[in-house]
Amino acid sequence: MERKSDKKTGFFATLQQSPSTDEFIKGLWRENAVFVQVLGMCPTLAVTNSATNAIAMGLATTFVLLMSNMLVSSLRNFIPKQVRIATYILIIATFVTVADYVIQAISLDVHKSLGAFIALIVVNCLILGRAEAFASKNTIGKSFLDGLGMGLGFTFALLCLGVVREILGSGTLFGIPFFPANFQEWVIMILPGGGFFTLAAWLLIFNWAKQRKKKVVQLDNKEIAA
Amino acid sequence: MNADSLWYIFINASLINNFVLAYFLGICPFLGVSGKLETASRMGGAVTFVMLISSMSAYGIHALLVAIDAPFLQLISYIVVIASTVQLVEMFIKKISPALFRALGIFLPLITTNCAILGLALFQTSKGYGFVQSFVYALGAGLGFTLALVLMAGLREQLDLADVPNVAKGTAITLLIAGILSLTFMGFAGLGG
Amino acid sequence: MALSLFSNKTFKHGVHPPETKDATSKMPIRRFPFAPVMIIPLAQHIGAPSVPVVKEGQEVTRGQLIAKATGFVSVPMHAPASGIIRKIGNVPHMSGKMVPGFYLEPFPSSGQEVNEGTPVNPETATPDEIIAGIQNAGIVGLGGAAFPTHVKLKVPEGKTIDTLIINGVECEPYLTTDHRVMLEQGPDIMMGIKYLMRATGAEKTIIGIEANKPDAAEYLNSIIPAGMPVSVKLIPVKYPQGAEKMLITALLGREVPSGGLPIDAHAVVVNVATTAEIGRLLPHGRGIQERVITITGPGVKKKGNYLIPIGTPMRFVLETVGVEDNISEVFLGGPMMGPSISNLDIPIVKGTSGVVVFTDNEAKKRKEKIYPCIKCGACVDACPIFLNPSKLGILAKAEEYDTMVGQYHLMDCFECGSCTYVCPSNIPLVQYFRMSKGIVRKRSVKN
Amino acid sequence: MSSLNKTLEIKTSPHIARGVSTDMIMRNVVYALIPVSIFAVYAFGLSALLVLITAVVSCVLTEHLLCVLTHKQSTVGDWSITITGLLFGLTLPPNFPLWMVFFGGVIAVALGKFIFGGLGYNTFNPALVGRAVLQASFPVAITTWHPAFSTDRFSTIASSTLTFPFMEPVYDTVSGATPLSVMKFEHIAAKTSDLFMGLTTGSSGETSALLILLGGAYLVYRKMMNWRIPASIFLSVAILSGILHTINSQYPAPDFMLLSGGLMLGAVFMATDMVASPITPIGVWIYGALIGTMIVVIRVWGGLPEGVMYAILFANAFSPQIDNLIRPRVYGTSSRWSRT
Amino acid sequence: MNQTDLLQGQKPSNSIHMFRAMVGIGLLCALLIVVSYEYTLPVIKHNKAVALEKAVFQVIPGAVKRVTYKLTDQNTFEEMQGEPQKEQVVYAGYDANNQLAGIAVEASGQGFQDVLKLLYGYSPTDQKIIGFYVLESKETPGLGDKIEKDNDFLANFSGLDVLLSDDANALKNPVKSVKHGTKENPWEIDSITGATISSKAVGNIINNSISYWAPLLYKNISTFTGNQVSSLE
Amino acid sequence: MLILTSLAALGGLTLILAAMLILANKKLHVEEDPRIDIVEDMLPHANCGACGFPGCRPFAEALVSGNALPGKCTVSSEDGRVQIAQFLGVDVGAEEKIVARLACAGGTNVARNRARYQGLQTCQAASLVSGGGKGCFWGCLGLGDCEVSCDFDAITMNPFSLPVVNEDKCTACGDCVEACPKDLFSLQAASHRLWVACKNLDAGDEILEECQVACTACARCAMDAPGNLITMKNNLPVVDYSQNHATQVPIQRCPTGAIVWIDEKKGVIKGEQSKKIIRKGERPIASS
Ligand SMILES: Cc1cc2nc3c(=O)[nH]c(=O)nc-3n(C[C@H](O)[C@H](O)[C@H](O)COP(=O)(O)O)c2cc1C
Ligand SMILES: Cc1cc2nc3c(=O)[nH]c(=O)nc-3n(C[C@H](O)[C@H](O)[C@H](O)COP(=O)(O)O)c2cc1C
Ligand SMILES: Cc1cc2nc3c(=O)[nH]c(=O)nc-3n(C[C@H](O)[C@H](O)[C@H](O)COP(=O)(O)O)c2cc1C
Ligand SMILES: Cc1cc2nc3c(=O)[nH]c(=O)nc-3n(C[C@H](O)[C@H](O)[C@H](O)CO)c2cc1C
Ligand code: SF4
Ligand code: SF4
Ligand code: SF4
Ligand code: SF4
Ligand code: FES
Repeated sequence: MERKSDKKTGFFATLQQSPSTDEFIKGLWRENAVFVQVLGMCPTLAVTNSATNAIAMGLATTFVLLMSNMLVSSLRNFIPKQVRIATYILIIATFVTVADYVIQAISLDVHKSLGAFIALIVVNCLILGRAEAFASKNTIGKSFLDGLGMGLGFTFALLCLGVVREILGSGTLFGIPFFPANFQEWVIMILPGGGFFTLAAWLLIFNWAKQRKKKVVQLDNKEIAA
Repeated sequence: MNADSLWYIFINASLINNFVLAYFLGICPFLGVSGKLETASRMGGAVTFVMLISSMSAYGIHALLVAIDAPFLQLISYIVVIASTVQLVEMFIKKISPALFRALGIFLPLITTNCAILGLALFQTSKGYGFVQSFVYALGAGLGFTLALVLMAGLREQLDLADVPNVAKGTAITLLIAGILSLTFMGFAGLGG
Repeated sequence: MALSLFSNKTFKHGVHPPETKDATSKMPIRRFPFAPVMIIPLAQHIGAPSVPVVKEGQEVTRGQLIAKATGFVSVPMHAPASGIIRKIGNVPHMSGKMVPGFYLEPFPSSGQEVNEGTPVNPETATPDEIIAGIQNAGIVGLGGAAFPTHVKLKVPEGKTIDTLIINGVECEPYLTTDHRVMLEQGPDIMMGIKYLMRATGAEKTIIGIEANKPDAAEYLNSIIPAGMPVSVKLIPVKYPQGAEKMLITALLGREVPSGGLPIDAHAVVVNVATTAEIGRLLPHGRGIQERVITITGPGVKKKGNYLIPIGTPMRFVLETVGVEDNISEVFLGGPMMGPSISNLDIPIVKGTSGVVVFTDNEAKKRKEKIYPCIKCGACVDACPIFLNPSKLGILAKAEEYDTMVGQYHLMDCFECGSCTYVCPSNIPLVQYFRMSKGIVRKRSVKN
Repeated sequence: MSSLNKTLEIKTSPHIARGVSTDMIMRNVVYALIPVSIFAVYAFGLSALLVLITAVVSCVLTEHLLCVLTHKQSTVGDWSITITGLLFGLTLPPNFPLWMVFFGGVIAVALGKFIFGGLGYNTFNPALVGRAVLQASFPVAITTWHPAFSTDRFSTIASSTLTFPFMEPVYDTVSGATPLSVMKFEHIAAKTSDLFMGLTTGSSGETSALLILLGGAYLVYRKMMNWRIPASIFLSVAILSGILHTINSQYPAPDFMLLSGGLMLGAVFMATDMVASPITPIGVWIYGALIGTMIVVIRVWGGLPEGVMYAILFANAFSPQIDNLIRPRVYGTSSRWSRT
Repeated sequence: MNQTDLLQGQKPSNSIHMFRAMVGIGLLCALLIVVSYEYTLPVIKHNKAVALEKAVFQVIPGAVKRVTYKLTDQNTFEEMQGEPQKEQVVYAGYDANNQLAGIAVEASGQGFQDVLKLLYGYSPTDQKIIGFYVLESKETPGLGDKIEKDNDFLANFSGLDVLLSDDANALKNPVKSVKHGTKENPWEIDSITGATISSKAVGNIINNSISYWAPLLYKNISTFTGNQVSSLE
Repeated sequence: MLILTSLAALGGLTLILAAMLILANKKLHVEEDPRIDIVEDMLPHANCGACGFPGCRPFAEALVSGNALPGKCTVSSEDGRVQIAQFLGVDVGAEEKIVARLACAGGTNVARNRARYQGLQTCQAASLVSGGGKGCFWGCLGLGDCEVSCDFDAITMNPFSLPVVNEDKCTACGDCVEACPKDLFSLQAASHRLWVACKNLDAGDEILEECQVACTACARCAMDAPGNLITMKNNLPVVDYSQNHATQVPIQRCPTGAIVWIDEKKGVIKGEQSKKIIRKGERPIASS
């Protein structure tokens, strides 16, 4: 039995109904790597002490994700199951190395502040996870969209953290002062503890919103039943 | 104390700059496997073990790469060697102890693709540690990881029986505890300095 | 004199609630009248219920056998009064269940004299004869557990008993039954000890008495027959000293193994009232038909120690002694372990050692607000078994029964209530444990 | 006889209780803290008073609001939050900006207690969680000390105290140095009698060892505190620093170690927070020894002059493990480890 | 759905396929990496050189040109090209007149949180430290990182006395950090309040490093000054 | 040159590793029937034990080894069972629909308490305190242990604190049977529609004082029932479900409505002569 009220309307809903755009949209929000799947936590926490770092890291990850997704997808029939993980890692590591050099060429400063975490994109569970769960089973086109969506979703999540941590921790946003001169920075925000707390706070907010939504839906159902 | 002394390397890797709590390395297994003490301690052991193995492998590979003057292959060869070694270990465990294998479940392959393992290899290289130093560094990092994991597991087991508000259940509360633990470990700063 | 009896040894942990025994400890034992209808459940002991040997409408005389034992772990029932068996059917029981039993209507003029049976000679009887005699007399533990005494006395193959411990501790607040029995039935106790030592082959007997009853200790010490290896020991006042495990530890310094019985520590523990009853009934071959009970508590008008026929309904007991208007709670036994009863049709049974009546005032004084466990450790410091009641309570709330049993020794808890008594957060720990044990037993039966 | 027809109440045994309740214990801890608080105000003046009031108010208010928000009955009545507030205030520098105090109070309750499920479930000492967050957030403010017994302490308020919310505090007076930082950086020990009487500078509540010990003694006497915890902390600190001091007199002596910094307040009032400490007697000794050892290690070799807070938090994190590993031998069983 | 469908993919594939896949992909990856390395290398080298130069010029006021020297086994210095691998190097800075303006030395040691990496400029002629730059630091932001930003602190290094003893084998007065506001001698470093530990660490690192280098550099001063002409174009 | 060395290095590396992995794969491979995983995936993952195995995985193992039939899993949907059966190529093994039934009708509007229970609000705990204080010693305490125990939300407490089983949701896992300290639940074939909703073992009208819907052992149902369909045992009627029991005759003369007909659609039907219950509120606790 299908209820009319289940049908969603609006822009996003239209997008969702087309299968290929859904591959893209889902990563942004519904299956967001950080907030929903809790993957790729290390870079999420480590490099988000400024918004700039967050974006740089997010884009680098998106690049690697996109490229490896496409390569894995195109080679998917060539790779036997037993060596699947090993080869995926090879592929990912390659693109990370490439990204590493590219970033060095663009800006040493950014490279320095991201530190080892560029190299560590290799082991971001998100990338291997997508290669394994999606790209190895889907066409190149779909894998491209999936990678793009997931990557941008990841970037968005990093930005969420980076903005909060930079504003409170350094009193700036993208390096530009955000507060009057003698603002007291919350140093904790750029320390490791602050990373944990900020992410936890975001999760709390999302959980709370989700629970509220559930309640509202339940209320709706009750009304329908009445 | 000398920054290169073994004792300092050990303390630094395990407490002061704990891999999970200060460097944010290996957060995924930290969040995933810290629910039960039993699994956590075994996972800690497994990670320490893999760290030692990969530290040794990385040391060897690094020497090789320096010899053939191909530093750009560092990342890819580290990760491949580590991944394969871990996969070997995984198969080995599956063979000798299916129970252990089942307990660690999907996390054994995750260890391979774990930031802490690769991070260790990269750091030891960039710090220019020798063989013994690398070994001690890996040991410290592994034990520090285990300590964080075990502490977290104890706290989470206790919280399983507590009235944690619904919104905070799951990852959120784990992260909050990790944050507090991370603040706590700041007390070790400067030890041996 | 008293000092020489005093021993400083005791068990570890435990609590010391206010003794509140003064109201009745000086009151001599007095006889009780017969109730118009007596209610006699067939299961007044642990083990198989006895089966009736009389019919509805049959006339019985006091002390006559009315139900016989079924097997070894069972005891017979004797008529507590001369009268007519009105009905054999379901009777209320303090467990809250309806159980098979008799309704006996005493003759209005029923006398107090009792049928005699085959006497057991204390000097010549073999252990088996004594054990059979005790079973025939329908004697069960009068200390509260109501376990058939003869079963305890039967030493299994390969085990030995070296010490007979007579439990005159009476550690529960309010109760003075054993105290009065010791003061008034000294010769019976000595006679009982004689029987018990013969039956068990124990080399010596220790009468354990808490330091708040020096008069009883002095008196018993003074009447020990020459040549009998009996000693009296006064031990510090502490609850639950009367529990047999604790008493064995206090007196002998031994521990009863977990899951084991006192006999595994080469001891047997018998309550003084049980001992007195044995000493009184066996020489005449009689059956037990009455027992000494302390009726007390703020809600009772004529507090005292009474000799009450078994089967007397609680309603009649309370009518006879008179109660205040604002009674709120009646429990059988002491306030630490005694079960509440839900209605007054429940009768006095062999295991009833006291009736305590509380009024609304006590209920009001009790703090009912339950806080979460603050891990203060008071319960850990109180538990004589060295359990962790705090953790057990938290686990029980989360229904982690397997962990409770497997890692926290739930089954070793003997429900003494010390933990609940001290808990500042008012957590009903013992209730949790009883409930959990019930569930665990049910599950293990099922598997 | 009508009273015999009354509906009886039935409840499980025991039918009597010791009569000490949780709120009563908590209230008595507050009593024990009052002399310490009064001395803090006496030594540091109006600023300290404001800090204490703000601390208590922020904690109580947060707890109440959180209960209201989550549709629970307010738990302010059990007094535990008052202790948290008071202790939190007592661990702060007397001239600490009030907005930071308020911020820390909210954190202490929300993050240290409420999120874990409230009273009885907080795995870390809430007051110290609050302080640790402040120390990491505002390290300068929390290590800037106001000298004790300044002459104008009852007439003026330190300029930093009234800093506008979210702004950086400005310090006017010459800041004092705590005996510990003087020790750490200049290797000069303060006079033992001064430390004992509280004539030094430091956090509001930590200076008078005498009053803290009196408060603790009162609680031990009322059996509302586990004396083993301070005992084992004192013992381990004394032994360890004694050994170090004999080896090398550069290291501080035991009496200085015991009486300086937050050790007294921490050992007597904060490590003893029963919720976050182990429950078994042996476990408690180990817990205390862990705290004591860590305090000495941090003070002697660490980068920071003081380590009581970190030591207690670290031991808090350990206490579930201690309880797991240390279990008293159950009566009638032969081994500590026997599991049926 | 039937059994064979589902069980597909569970079948073990043969070894040749696995070899083919792994080695093939390995080669492909190597190719990719090498190509991108080759393409980016010049840019990165240039970036690094610029960054190093910037740092060197910052610690040696007035310098416009940098020459890298490595320490030889005979405790002498010789000019080197390319990137240092294992060698111990110093960077000599020359001013617009091609005069030796100072020598930049890297030093590292334990800070508050982790290893501190510094670059400082040493003038062998004046026997002074003339500049200071933090290459790498994990010190607490807001506290420890003041060693990079605090002007009062940085002012210490625009003329920190590192006079050699008379036999030129050791420092006359060891470099030392003292509490803020108590600096009395030109070889003392005035610490930062609230970051005493980091300040002390800087002092220690510099002291250890300069005690090692100053005698060497001083003795070989001619190598550096003598070079002036040769490296001129 | 650079390209050559690196190709050789990485190629060699991967070659060696591939060799190692392949060798290990052969040597260390653990044989496990891959179908177990697939079947486990098809099960509902409720791990309820209704199938008689400790959880879904052991059941999957049993299914694959042929030691059980898919129908044993009462939780999965018909489609799911068929899917598994097809996959394994076996019979579904139809099971008769079984549900939990409650042998008590003594809600708070008809049955009363003798004493006021205080303490943990669970039936298990209350039953240990003098039986829980309910007037009828056998009856439901109404604290809802069964409701809590049911993982499938099949039990709800009605306004009179009496559990009501939703037969559609009930999977016959038996948790409630285990949970009830008064043993009031039993698993019955859903086709058992003639039902004695009382466990009181006393005979006579006295019990009506405590509960108005109690069975008084008047035996009218046994008399009216065809043949020996119903016999009186221990003062209670017992229906012999092995006989054809599709008759509403026996319930008609029950004076209290203790024996009922549970209709598939209309729910509980009481006999014509049973006393009507009008009270909508709670029956006051006994006192006079
Ligand atoms: C907590 C607890 C307290 C007890 N207190 C007493 C007591 O005070 N006096 C007593 O005779 N028995 C007491 N008992 C019962 C004894 O353990 C033991 O069963 C009894 O002394 C054996 O004698 P009996 O079988 O003759 O009654 C207590 C039991 C428990 C579990
Ligand atoms: C430093 C120190 C202080 C003590 N203070 C107390 C105290 O204040 N109160 C107390 O009851 N016992 C105190 N004791 C312990 C007692 O001497 C005795 O061992 C204890 O009360 C027995 O406890 P238990 O009955 O719980 O085993 C202290 C022991 C030490 C070593
Ligand atoms: C969270 C935190 C971070 C700190 N980070 C540093 C640091 O990076 N560098 C440092 O020298 N001291 C650091 N400290 C140490 C304190 O500020 C220390 O008290 C100070 O260095 C010594 O005090 P003084 O300089 O006022 O004498 C830190 C302290 C805390 C609490
Ligand atoms: C002796 C004692 C010490 C306490 N110390 C603290 C403390 O340091 N911090 C705190 O927040 N609460 C403390 N409490 C109060 C209480 O345990 C605390 O509010 C709970 O941790 C909140 O759940 C203490 C209580 C007692 C009895
Ligand atoms: S009731 Fe059980 S747990 Fe509580 S004190 Fe007694 S034996 Fe220990
Ligand atoms: S006495 Fe009560 S509050 Fe204290 S630890 Fe035990 S259960 Fe918890
Ligand atoms: S568990 Fe039993 S007693 Fe409790 S509510 Fe359910 S049916 Fe009634
Ligand atoms: S608990 Fe009872 S009602 Fe619920 S599904 Fe299981 S058998 Fe059915
Ligand atoms: S991102 Fe680091 S372990 Fe997952």
